[in-house]
Amino acid sequence: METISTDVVIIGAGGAGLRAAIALAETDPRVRVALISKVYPMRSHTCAAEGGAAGVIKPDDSFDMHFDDTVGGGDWLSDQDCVEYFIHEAPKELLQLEHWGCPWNREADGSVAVRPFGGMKKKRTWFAADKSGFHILHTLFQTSLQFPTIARYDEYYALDLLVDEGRCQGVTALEMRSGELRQFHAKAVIIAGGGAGRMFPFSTNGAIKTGDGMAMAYRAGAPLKDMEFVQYHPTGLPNTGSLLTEACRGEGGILVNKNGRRYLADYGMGPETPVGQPQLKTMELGPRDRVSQAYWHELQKGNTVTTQWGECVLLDMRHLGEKKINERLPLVRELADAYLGVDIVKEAVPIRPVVHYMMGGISTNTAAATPLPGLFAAGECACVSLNGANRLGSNSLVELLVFGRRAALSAIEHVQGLPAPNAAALKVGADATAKRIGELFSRSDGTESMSGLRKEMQETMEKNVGIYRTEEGLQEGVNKIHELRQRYRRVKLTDKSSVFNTDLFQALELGSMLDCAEAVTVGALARKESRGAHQRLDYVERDDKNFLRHTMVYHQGLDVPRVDYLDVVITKSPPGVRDYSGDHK
Amino acid sequence: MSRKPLVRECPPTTWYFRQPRYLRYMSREITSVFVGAYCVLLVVGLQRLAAGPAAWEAFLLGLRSADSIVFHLLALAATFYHAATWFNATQKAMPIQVGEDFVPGNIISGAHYVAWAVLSVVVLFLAGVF
Amino acid sequence: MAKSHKPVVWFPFAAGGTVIAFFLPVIVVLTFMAALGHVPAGLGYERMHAFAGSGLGKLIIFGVVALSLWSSAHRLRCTCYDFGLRADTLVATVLYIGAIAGSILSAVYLMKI
Amino acid sequence: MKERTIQLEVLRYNPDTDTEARFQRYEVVCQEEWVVLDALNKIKADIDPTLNYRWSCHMAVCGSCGMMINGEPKLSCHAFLRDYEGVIRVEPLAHFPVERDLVTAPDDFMEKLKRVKPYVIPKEKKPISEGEYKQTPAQLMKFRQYSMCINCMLCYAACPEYGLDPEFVGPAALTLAHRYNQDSRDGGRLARQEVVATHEGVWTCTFVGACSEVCPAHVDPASALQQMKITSSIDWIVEHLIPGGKSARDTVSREDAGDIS
Ligand SMILES: Cc1cc2nc3c(=O)[nH]c(=O)nc-3n(C[C@H](O)[C@H](O)[C@H](O)COP(=O)(O)OP(=O)(O)OC[C@H]3O[C@@H](n4cnc5c(N)ncnc54)[C@H](O)[C@@H]3O)c2cc1C
Ligand code: SF4
Ligand code: F3S
Ligand code: FES
Repeated sequence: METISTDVVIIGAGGAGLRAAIALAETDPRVRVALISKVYPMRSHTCAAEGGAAGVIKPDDSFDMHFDDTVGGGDWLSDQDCVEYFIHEAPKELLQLEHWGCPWNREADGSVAVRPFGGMKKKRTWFAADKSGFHILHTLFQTSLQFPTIARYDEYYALDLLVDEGRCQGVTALEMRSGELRQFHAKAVIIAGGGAGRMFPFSTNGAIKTGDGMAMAYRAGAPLKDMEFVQYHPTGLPNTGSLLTEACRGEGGILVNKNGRRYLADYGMGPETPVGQPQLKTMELGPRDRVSQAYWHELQKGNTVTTQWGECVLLDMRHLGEKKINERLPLVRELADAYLGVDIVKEAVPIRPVVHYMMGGISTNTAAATPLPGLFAAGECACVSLNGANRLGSNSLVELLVFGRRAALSAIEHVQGLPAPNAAALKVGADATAKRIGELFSRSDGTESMSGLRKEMQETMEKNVGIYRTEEGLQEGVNKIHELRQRYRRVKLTDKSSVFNTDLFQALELGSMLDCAEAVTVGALARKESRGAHQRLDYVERDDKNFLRHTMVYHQGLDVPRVDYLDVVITKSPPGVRDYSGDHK
Repeated sequence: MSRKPLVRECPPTTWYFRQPRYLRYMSREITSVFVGAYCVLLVVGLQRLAAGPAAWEAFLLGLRSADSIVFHLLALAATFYHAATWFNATQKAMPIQVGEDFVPGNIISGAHYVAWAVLSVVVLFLAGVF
Repeated sequence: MAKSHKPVVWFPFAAGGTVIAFFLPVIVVLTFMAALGHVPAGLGYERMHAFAGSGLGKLIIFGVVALSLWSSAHRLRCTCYDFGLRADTLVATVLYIGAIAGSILSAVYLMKI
Repeated sequence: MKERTIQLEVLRYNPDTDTEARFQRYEVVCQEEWVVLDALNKIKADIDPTLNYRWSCHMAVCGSCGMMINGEPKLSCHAFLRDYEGVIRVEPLAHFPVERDLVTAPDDFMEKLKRVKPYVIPKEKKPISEGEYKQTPAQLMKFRQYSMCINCMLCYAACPEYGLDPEFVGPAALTLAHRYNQDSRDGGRLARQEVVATHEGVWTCTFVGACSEVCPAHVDPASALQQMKITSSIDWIVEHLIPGGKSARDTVSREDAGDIS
């Protein structure tokens, strides 16, 4: 097995991974960086983000307001020291991107333009039409090309972390095109592997979002935090799950039920605002958890529109007019037209909530460090506790930048003075990986079909861990996922070739998703309250006495994981009422 | 390593049969043969003109053959096709931005067509066609 | 990779392409009329001679002929390559020399008028 | 939902077992509004797990899923079954080596992207603390179209000149150079000319225009390349025909190139 020695390994070349790589290269050109990704960097799912990235820049805005919006939006489950650090770094990072060439939309005077976004009190979302994530990703990728110390390993599938003397010191990875296993030895590892939305059947997430990074850290002993908080985005296309960005509503789109009623007014987000004059933090600009939950209630009441793709509500943008739509929401128009055959200029689009984002992830502190020394994490795979129980739209893209960079700085600090890894000791771990893969290939008693298991997992997650949850359903979910994890040991590989074997990768991804799914279900069952994106029909109130705490889930091999808790850091904003009734009252 | 990438060559002499758009491209390029040949005819014409009235008249008379008519038809098609493709391309080579927006391509090309028509009429007029 | 001197040949190609597009169709129409036996009045010896005899006329005629020749020679060179003829230097030399020769001849004839 | 049975003929190649490629026919029950990628996913899940191809976003933005569909370069997530009749033939992107089945090796393209220096080489440096570079909407529009490239490589599969001469830097990479050249914050054009104004650069392009016709992101590389031919020609004239032009140019371009690091 070939060994690649380097200083810092980054797993994942999406927004978070690339930002970390650039920060490493800029800060210390002597540090060698290995950037591993299972897809070419520009294919990473950051490219799908549409709406924009939040950072205080305009004179009428303030850090305090961004702080309050984020903490309240997260239903007080955010660590406030982390939020504090984040809001101050956010504008710097967005400006840095501007200096690197990101084509942000502009005001007439040449300054950057901002748009309103759900749950935000002020306009502070920087945007590049409705391809913000795409432009961020490509700007970062292209910028990274000028640094010779960043060695890229594109289409390498990372498998297991290598740990010696209690420190994370590397990772094993398969070169996808040759099928050869490699070991990377380093002094620090940063995981930036992205989310895990593919656990669910209906998701805005790309095929690559299978929680590998989370599972990798989890198996190596680092806890997963707050995994039960899964964000549903209220406006997905009902057939493909493609996202229609929140900017649709930010620009003035409205949500109506089959009777033409703007039903959000009935769920604590009213009173109605005039059509075409969106007001911040109310009605259509309420937070995602609340807006998605309102759909569920409408469904129960029979107020949804029945379409060939299932029960929907309508997103109406006709009043915005063709010019504004083309200028600000061209992608949305194209998507709705191509995949659904609806021209948003002329018709309201049927939509429904769709799994979008994982608030939870690898537990990290504000320095992006995990409890496992030498292991850092950033981006959607990490839970630095910025987003709490519900992420506000447009905070995530900035999180990638802020904590991607932070992870890099922490890693540099960590590697100072560390001796070179003990190759012999790490090889023991690498051999274990080799054995695991070898066993998968040579397994002759495989009985479980990979796509069959995947389907059962996705159905379980949708049925039992959806927008609203119950004890009964969650218990069923926990049992089922546990069973699937046992059955996964007998998963059968049909394709035994070495070259670009996607059957193999899908099987490995399924393993990651099952690990994550177990953490989600177990965490959700244990949290007997309703908070943010975690809503229980049997515990409808928020319970700050018992659950103003982070869920920490620890991997226990094939057994049911261990659940523990960690206190939330509260500095200046005690838990309060989330108010989305605008200025009315 | 069992990598053994398969290289599927682009056939150097027959590639243009692969897609209709390649045939369209090749026909555009082929116009150069007729344009070139016609230019040779023009050079010959100049030589005749320089040689005096008799030579010139003989030259004009010489144009009146079946071959010449066929050749003219081809040259006519080639030059028209060339002109159309050329004008359509101008919007690509020289986009014009006014304020934020770009002038729509068909306006740029359209303007070329109009100028072309005017110019042609002027030439015809000067040549005494009407 | 050194910077290419292609502009030397490309610039006149582009200029020629424009000239061809604007002027050649109508000129072809004129000689076509002659071919059909309807010689336009302007193509009579007197008027042609007068036109080609004037300074401006010489310039126009030379410009049209030389640029069109060059443009079609250059395009033909690319077309040969596209057809699979890989002796590009040879093809280019022959064609460009041909175009230059044609242009020189036109100049010589024009001087005689 | 309306269903429809379609026939897909997919090029298969496994370097472990095959010496040449072959076509394999699949019959798939599809829904009317599906794209070719959905059909492939169905084959992979239910019929033949050994079929290999790349995809991720299913919304025409990640650029992974380019293939030849009935001989035309297409994103398979944006190739609607409703637009096809009869047997649909699916092959890997033309002009790239085939690693396996529909998976090609994009190494050459990745190397070329890097070669054109696709990043801002600032005209004037300024620290983050001084805020953003001002850029008017008009200045933004000047390059925005060229920044839309999703690196799907369809244009490379469409461009015959790239197929005939793999040294050609090609439409997307050159267009990216143009994107930065046109950006009001950038001063690196002359540094990029070292790649753009070469034989392998814009001068291999014969303006076939296929690149722009197949581009799913409406980037219009053909236009960018034509514009760069014109500026490169003007550069050449300045360098060679105007006294003192060359030396002036050289100093500027050296400064530009040295500015990065
Ligand atoms: C449709 C959509 C729209 C969104 N819109 C917005 C928005 O408007 N504003 C906002 O703030 N947020 C938005 N988000 C959320 C945000 O885009 C994501 O949270 C963010 O992009 C995640 O970035 P990342 O760098 O963590 O991961 P990704 O960009 O997903 O990258 C993950 C990387 O990890 C690599 N990787 C994963 N597993 C492995 C492995 N086993 N081996 C090697 N490499 C691996 C992948 O190859 C990839 O490079 C949106 C999300 C979606 C899905
Ligand atoms: S220019 Fe268009 S076709 Fe070419 S890679 Fe970019 S997006 Fe794809
Ligand atoms: S198809 Fe090729 S030849 Fe030029 S115009 Fe496009 S790059
Ligand atoms: S799957 Fe992303 S472009 Fe088709």
